[in-house]
Order: sequence, then structure tokens, then C-alpha cells
Amino acid sequence: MQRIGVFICHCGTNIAATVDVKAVAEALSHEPGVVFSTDYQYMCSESGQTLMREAIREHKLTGVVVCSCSPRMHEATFRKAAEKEGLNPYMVEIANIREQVSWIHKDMKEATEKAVILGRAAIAKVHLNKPLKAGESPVTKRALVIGGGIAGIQTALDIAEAGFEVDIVEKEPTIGGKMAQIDKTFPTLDCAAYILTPKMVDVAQNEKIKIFSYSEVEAVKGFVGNFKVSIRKKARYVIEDKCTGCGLCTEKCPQKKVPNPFNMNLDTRRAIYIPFAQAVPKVAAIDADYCTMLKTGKCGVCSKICAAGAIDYQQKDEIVEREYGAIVAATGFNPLKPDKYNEYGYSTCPDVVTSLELERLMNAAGPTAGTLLRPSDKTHPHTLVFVQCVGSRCDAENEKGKPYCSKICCMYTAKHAMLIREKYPDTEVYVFYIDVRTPGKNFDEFYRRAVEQYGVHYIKGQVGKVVEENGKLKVQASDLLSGEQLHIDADMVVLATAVEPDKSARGIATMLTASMDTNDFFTEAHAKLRPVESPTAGIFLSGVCQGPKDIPETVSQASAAAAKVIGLLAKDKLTCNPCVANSDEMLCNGCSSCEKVCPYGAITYSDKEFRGPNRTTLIRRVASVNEAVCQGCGACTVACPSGAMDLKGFSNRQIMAEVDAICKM
Amino acid sequence: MKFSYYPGCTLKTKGKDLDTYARASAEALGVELAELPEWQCCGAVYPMAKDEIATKLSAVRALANARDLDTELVTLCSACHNVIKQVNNDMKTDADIVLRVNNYLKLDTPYNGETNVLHFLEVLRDRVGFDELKKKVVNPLTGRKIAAYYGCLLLRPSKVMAMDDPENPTILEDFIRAIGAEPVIYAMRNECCGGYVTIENPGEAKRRSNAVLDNAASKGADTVVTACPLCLYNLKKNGGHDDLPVVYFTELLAEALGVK
Amino acid sequence: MQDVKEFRPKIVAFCCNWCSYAGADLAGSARLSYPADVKIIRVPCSCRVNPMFILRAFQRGADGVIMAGCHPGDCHYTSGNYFARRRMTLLFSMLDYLGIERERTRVEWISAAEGAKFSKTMNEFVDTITALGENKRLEDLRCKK
Amino acid sequence: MSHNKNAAKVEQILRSYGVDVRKCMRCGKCTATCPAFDAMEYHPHQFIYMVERGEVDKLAASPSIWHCLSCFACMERCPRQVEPAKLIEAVRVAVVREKGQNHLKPEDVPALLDEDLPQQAITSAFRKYSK
Repeated sequence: MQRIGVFICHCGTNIAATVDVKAVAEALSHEPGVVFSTDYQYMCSESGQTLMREAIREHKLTGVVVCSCSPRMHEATFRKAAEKEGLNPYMVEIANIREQVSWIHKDMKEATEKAVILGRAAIAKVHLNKPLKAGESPVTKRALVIGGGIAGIQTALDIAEAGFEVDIVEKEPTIGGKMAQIDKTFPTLDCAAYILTPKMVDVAQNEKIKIFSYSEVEAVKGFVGNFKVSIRKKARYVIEDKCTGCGLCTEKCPQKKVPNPFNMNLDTRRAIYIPFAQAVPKVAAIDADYCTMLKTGKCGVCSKICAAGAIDYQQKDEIVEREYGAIVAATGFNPLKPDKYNEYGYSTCPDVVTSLELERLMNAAGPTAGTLLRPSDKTHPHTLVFVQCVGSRCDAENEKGKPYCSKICCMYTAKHAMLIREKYPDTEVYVFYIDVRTPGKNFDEFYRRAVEQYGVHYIKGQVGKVVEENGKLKVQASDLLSGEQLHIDADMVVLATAVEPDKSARGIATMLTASMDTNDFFTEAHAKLRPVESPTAGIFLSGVCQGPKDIPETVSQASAAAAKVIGLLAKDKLTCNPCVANSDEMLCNGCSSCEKVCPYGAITYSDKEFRGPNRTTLIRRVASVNEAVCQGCGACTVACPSGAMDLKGFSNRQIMAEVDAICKM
Repeated sequence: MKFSYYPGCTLKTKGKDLDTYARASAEALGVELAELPEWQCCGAVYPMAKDEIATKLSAVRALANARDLDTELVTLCSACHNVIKQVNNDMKTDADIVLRVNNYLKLDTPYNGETNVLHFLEVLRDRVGFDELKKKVVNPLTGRKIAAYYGCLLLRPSKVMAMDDPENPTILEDFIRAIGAEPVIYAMRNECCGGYVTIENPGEAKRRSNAVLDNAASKGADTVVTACPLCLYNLKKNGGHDDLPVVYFTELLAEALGVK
Repeated sequence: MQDVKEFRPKIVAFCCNWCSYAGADLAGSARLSYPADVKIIRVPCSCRVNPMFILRAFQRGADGVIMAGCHPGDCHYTSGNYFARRRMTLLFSMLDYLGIERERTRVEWISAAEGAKFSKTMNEFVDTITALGENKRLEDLRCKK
Repeated sequence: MSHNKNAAKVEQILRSYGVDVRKCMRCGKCTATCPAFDAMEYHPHQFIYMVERGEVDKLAASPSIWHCLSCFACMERCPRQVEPAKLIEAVRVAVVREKGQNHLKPEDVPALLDEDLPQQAITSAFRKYSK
């Protein structure tokens, strides 16, 4: 039998004004097992805690019930106090008689009765409490960042700055991501390359950072502090250590007709290529789909001219196994391909482009060397129409688009419009918008500048149809403020397409057991209070993989994720939550029901020997719970048909005891 | 290959060409189009109200007949196709309409959307196959530049019609390639010709059909094909392009197969 | 003296720690009252609620049982509330089969920000149960002393 | 909703056509895409808003409802699945269902015919405009 002490808190008058605390203390003192019962003005105060500790010592208490505020407030406080007195902290239970009683009831008799019942339920539970010990697990002091865009770069640099090792896994041959393709950045109009490439160089030069470029995460095992990750280094047919990045091969390769994704396929590159001049690592790669040597065995030009002897046509994919304490997802985004929006003519008219294609058409390193020319006939466009929200803000039942606002389009469109008007004053620029959304520092000022200073025509309405006829794009649109249908003869139409998470993110989330929303954005542990952590311990989120963001926001979140990683890696040991599931092997029938419902993969099955009747041994397949991975939700406990699985701290018997106490009245 | 065939009112009168050439071509392709024994006019407009039952019954009768004959149901006129496919969709998905229609019709076996409805173009694409069709062409229309006019009813609403991409369709273009001609792709091919207001508001119908043909002509088309008698009538009468003949796609098919 | 007691139902509310229990706390700090007949049991997640607990409550004389968890898609443990929803659907169909009034059991999704919803839901539930009256069919009279 | 002056009628129309006007985000794409724009007094996005505000009678009295080409372009291109074409038909049907409101009378037909006009045109006109 437990020796239980009961402490009723007045919380000043918060509780005592509505609950007769003395009567509660008196009533609960008669409960079985209760050897001490008292009330006090502020249990959470230093003297309140001392009172509790003295009582534990004097009355040799084995369990404590505090009737006070919500356990979400002070459970930790009282447990710590008990622990100082040598009592296992999990022998303390709270009855919430403030939020659930005094604050919502007025009638003192009624409130006092309810407080007594809640106290009885807590006492009934404590009778069944067992001392729990939180386990510990070691921490591998290295982080993995999946994705080498600006988000991954910033996270990796910050973690490395704190002295920890970081690996970046990037599926493309270079880091840099989408930001490397962008021309200028809003709202300052500085060049993306000028601010990004120094960071890329920092990554390359940082001894703590290792880049796995042209690589993908293949498998993830383990749990917080102890992840084991297989990384597939895809064959690039160039030996990384030997290639000097001179680029001679990329000029001499006879296969010239390869679409160039870095320039949004608006021009071509060779079969052996370095994505762009500032690539990190600056190492060539061969596109196996186009290389004549790899396809037919004839050619070998690159190998012959490579002075470093870096070409290796026999190269194979390689699997590297690495261990990490924390993993950051920074998988980024892609603009939606508007091929479901052919009322705008994207698939049939070359002069209808997406905003990212326009970035390349305006970039000095792009296919037109920075001169804005129509893709169809390479002439200078005079009239440009921008269409906002292509594929964003659609109804959930709309299969073509996304239900969310992509957040960055209003601003980059203002940027494009402004840059075009500045560079080419002979142009007319129209922007069709539903709403102009500019919440950000200096953002609305920027948009107003586009209108007031640069004379961009902002029209509230949408484009309904684009018809190409005699070299013009006839744009049919609505102007909702004037109530007219407009017909504009344009030279180019630019579609602000929705942002969508990279296609690889879904598979990575599954490997990480990190949850995703219906749009394939990673879910954060708490929308407001834990925005850079996944609900899965040890997994952190950086950049657009969590939701649409511009560059400043991405960088902030990337640094925030790094701070969380650093906080984790700085620990030598991790304390686990002791309220985890555990399986009674004697009852387990090996059915795997629990394994199937576990969202964390914390349950494994193994064959174990048991002693059978007549000195025989039986081998049975039984479940065991990895306590470092289990988060204690209890899904398995209900799925278990044999009653073998139970949850420490919230056991079947404990909860039923509470039910009984409440119903007894 | 045997199908039940629903010609519809216009194909028996003013739109005979659409029908006769289709039958001749089908025969040449080894496709049997067995006309439903007792078909009734579909009404030409799909009634979108959930509480409209009577106007959906003739389509359901045709669908149930085809079901009883254990065949897929082939249509040719864009309007019939639109009505019958949409009604069939109601009979698959809207329990209330199913109940009320069946209560009214008292069929031996209640109808629940079992029949698969195909446009003749879908038969050519998905059952015969355009590659197979190409092999049977004796009289390829080499050098002809043909603009396909889809209009509105063939593709929309795309969720129900489920025939092709409603904004960038390819079925007629692929058909044109199969008969040896060159398809002309132009943006107005899926915009309305204004056929419905040709009685009410001829000026409007003129403006719309003119815009369609202007766009097709600007892309160098020498012929326009359609699957809809009303579009054909309207484009010819109101399109303002005497230089640009508008014909049924089945006419060119028959020509290519040498059965015209 | 004659003791005419008005009927006060016994109601057990299972609340998940992350959303609904926090919602109850918010209802408390906003002083949004609901009847004292509701007694809350804290569980880590709605998926911890074994249908047995609900049957146990009825057996012991509860007049109504309500389970509240995070909104679908918002579960702290990713998918727990989906399991809970499925399990409760099964339990409810069994209770239907047994002829237990459908209104005596209820599932609600209440987030940590929905103090008002918590209070409103509990008020409604108590009204419903009060109107239904005592649970006579499932109570095990042997449990009464 | 005090914003809506004609709630019962609107409710009836919306229910029988399954249209949810609250989904509209006022982007105007329906009006941008409408081929009959020039012939209309009220335009598709206004239909939606007028029904939401309960101004059904005003809409029913407008010639605009007879100018819709039923081409479904607005339905196909609406990002919010609002389906303006259904709403226009709903108002039109509400008008023709009222006694004596036939927009097209059989005796008017012969004058409209020419020798090539397909049956489809007359059938559809009847179905659209008459009871």
C-alpha cells in the first residue's frame, strides 16, 4: 500500500475563493492510503515546495497528489521537488482544480464536490503509479542536411560555425538550388549571385562541411541522436578528386543538343557539363541520357582532352553509410509546370513563359546574356502581361492547382515589372492580380514604387484566355474595377506559377517518419511554438519544404533550424520520455498489430526463447519497444489484442482507476 | 468490334453527312455501329439542375438499352455526346437522381450507370487505334493543313467528359495526322463559336465564329473540321470565311479511307 | 425530510494532452464555464483511449462519455486521432447494436486554441445527457455498493 | 445573413444546382474568359455576387441570362469550383418555371428557321428558354 500525501493549493484566492480547500483536504484525508493531507496558500512557491518535501521526509510518503493548477503549468515543478527528496518524480500526480474547477464554477458546494472527486481520481491513479526512470541515449555529433539550396547552405554553415560536422546531400551536381537561378532579389534588387556565391564558397572551404553532390538519401534508420543514413552517390562519370573544373570538356563535347535545365531548357548544353560557372563543387558531370560514349561506346572526346585524367566511363553508383545525431530537411521547391493551364497557351506559345523562365531571360548568365528577348523570334518585347496566382489559391477540389497562397509571387512580379520598365522604358507592363499581398519589411513600399515610379499597370482581375495570332498574344482579361473585359495585344505573357514542394520530399519524409500535410509540405511540431522542428524527434525543417517562403524568411528559418540542431548536438546524452510503451512478452502473441500503428517505427519483433512446460523451450516472436524512439502516444496499447502492450504512466489500470473514481461519486 | 450507336436528331436530317460518312468509314475499319432500336432525342442541352429528372430520361433509356445489349454506346454529335455522358455520370454518382429516374422508368433492371459512353473519336483512338487507322488509309490527305475545331461540348466539363485535356487537346490533331494531313494548332479551337445564340443573337454568333476562323486562318489552315452540326452550321453561315471550308471530321475520314 | 434530487449526470471526458486538454485549460483561463458534471481524464493522445475505458465508464454508472482530440491532420503524434476515430466508429456501431442511445457517446476535435469550443461542446453534451436521463441499460448494478 | 435579402429563394436555387457561391474569391477569371461578355449587362462574377447578396430578381429581369452560351468555359477555368454557368442556368430555369415566362414560344420558331439550321439549334433553344 502506498503512503500518499495530499496537498491542496489555494492559489491565493484563485482556488480558495470558490473551493473550500480545508473541506477538500479533510475529505481526501480519509481516502485509502492517504497518510497526510493539508492545504497551503501557494504550493508552487519555495515555501510550498519545502512543505511538500518535509512531508515526504516526515511521513515517508511513496506518492504525492497536488490539487492545484493545470499539470501543464506546474507538474514539472512538483516532480522536481519530489525528486530532490528522493521520491521518484513520476510518483507525483496533479488534480487540476483551478482551470477545471474554481475558474469555471461559481457555486462553492458544487466546486468543492468536484475538487474532491478529481482529487480521488488522482489518488486512485497514484496507487498504481510505479517509479519510472527515463533512459538515456548517446548523441552522434554530426548533422545531415538534405538539400543544398540557400536553406541547406545556411543551416550547414551555422551548424559548422558552432563546431559540429555537417554533411550536405544535394541531388544536383552543384549546391546553390533555386537561388542560383534567380537574377535579382526583392526588395533591394541586389544580385542573387553576388550574395549566394560567397556562401557557396564558404561551404566548400569549411572543413566541418562535407558535400555529397549528385547524391540522394537512400535509407534512414535509427532515431534522434543515432541516425544511420545510406547515401547514394550517383555515377557522374567524372572522378571528383581529379577534376579541376577547367571546363574544357564542356566546350569540346560534340553532343551539343542537350536541354539545359539550369536555364529552364531555354537553351542547350553539352552532354558533359558544369551546371554554371560558380558551381560548388566545380566538377563536371556526364548526362548519361545524352552521352554518345555511354550510349554507343564510341566518342571519348572528353576523356582524351582531360589533362587531369578525371573521366571514368566505368563509374558506378556508390552507397555511403554515415551516422548522424540530427537531420535537417531542406528539400526546397519547384515552380508548378503550367501545362494544365493552357488557356494561357503555355504549351503552345513559346512567348508565354513562367516567372522562373523570365529570371533566366533577364540574367546576364542566361541564354540571352541578359537582354530580354522573345523566345519565339528573339525580338524585343514591347507589351508584357503578368498573370498572378497561376495554380495558387485554388479550391481543394480543383485538381489542377494548390489551395495555398504561394506567398512570393506578388513580390517577384513587382520586381520583374520594375526591372523591365527600368531597363526598357519603351515597354508597357500589365499585372493582373486578385490581391496584391506584400506583408514584409519594405515590401509594400517596393510594390508601390513599381506602380508610382515605374508606371506598371496593376489591374484587379484575371486573364481568361491567351490567343496567339499573327505574332501577337491576344490577351483577354477582366478589369473588375472598371467592369470591362480587356483585350491586350501583348508580346510576352509571364505566368506567376505556384510554388510546390520538390517531388523528392514525399519519399524523404517517409524515410524520416516526418509528417507532411496534404500539399506535401513538412509539418512542424507546433505551428507557432516549434516551427522548425518536425514532430519526429531529431528531424528539423529548413526553408520552403515547410511552406512557401522568400529568401530572408528561408534564411531566418534555416538559422533557427541550425540553432535547434546545435542545441541537440551539444548534449552528450539525451534523456528520453519515460512514459513510453512496453510490451509484456509473456502476453504478446506476435501479431504485429502494434507495429503497424506505430507512427515512429519504435516497435520491432524478434524471436525469443521461452521456457515451456516439461523443461522444453519455445521460440516465440514477440514485440519490443525502443524506448528512445517511442514518443508515448499509446496507439499500440489499444491495437494490441492480447493486452500485452501498455503505456507507462498512463497504463490501462491507471486510467480505469480514474474512471472508477470519477463514476463512484 | 460491335457498338451500340446513338445518332441523334440532327444526324438524321440536317447533319446527315456526319452520320453517313461515319458509317461508311466504320465499315471500312471493321467497326460495327448498330443503331439503337428505339432512340429518342436527347434534348441537346444537359440540364444541370439536380431536380430536373424528366429531361434526363431519354438519355437514360438509350444508356439502359445499350446496357441490355451488352455493348458500349457510341455517339457522334458533340451535343448528344455531352448530354449522354453527363447524364450517365449522374447515374453513376448521384444517388438521388438514380432513385428518382429508376422510380419513373420502372425498367426491368434498374440502371446505375453501367454503360460506357464513347465518342466515335474515342473509338478511333482507343479501340481501333490511330496507328491502325493510318495503315488503312488508302488516300492520305498529304499536304492538307487542317484545323480541328473542338468547340465547347466535346471537352467540357472535363471532369465528366474525360476525353482529352480541355485546354490543350490532341485527339483531333492525332486523327488528322493519322489520315495523312498536317494539323494546325490554334488557340481558339476550344472557344465557343456562339452556336447557341445563332437564333437569338446572330450578331454575337457572327463575332464569335469569325474570331475562331480568323485565328485558324492566321495559322495557315485550309480546312476546318468539327464534330458538331451546330458548330458546322454556325461557322459556315456566320464565320465570314468563305475561303475556309468547314466539314465534318468523318467526311475527311471517309475520303482518306476511300469510301466517300 | 423528503429528498427530491434533481438528476445530475455523470460525465467522463477523455482529453488528449496536446490539444483538447489544453483547450480545457484555455476555457478555464477564459472563465468559460461548463457544468461541474464533466470530469476530465488526461491521456497523451486520443488514440490512447481504449474502447474498454468507455465501456468501463458506462458499467460504473457514467451517463455520458465524450472523447476529445486534436483536429484530423493536427495530431501531435501524426496519426493518433485517425486511429481513435476509426476505433470509436466501431465502438459506436456496437453500442447502436446494443441499443444504447447514440447521444451518450461523442467524439469531438478541439484544438488548444478552442477554449470556447470546449466550453460550448461540454455545455451541449451535458444538456443532451440531462435530457436523456440516467444510463440504466449499461450500468452494472453489482458495481454499486 | 442580413447581407442577403432573399435568402429562401437563393437557398432553393443553390440547393437544386449544388453551387456554393461562398467559394468565390472574386478573381474575375470567369468574366475574363466569357465569350458572351459584350452581350451581357451583368457578367459572370457579378452573377455570383448578386446571388450571394440575394439580388436574384434583378438578375432574373436582366437580358444577360439569355446571352450565356453555355460553353462551360467559366466552369472549367474557375480556380474555386464555383461553376457560374450552373448559376446562370439556375436563374434562367427559375424564370421559365414561372407560368407564362417562356422566353421562346413555338409560334415564333418558323420565322427563325433557315434551310440549313440544324434541329439541334431549335431543340436546345427550347430546352434552354422554354418550359
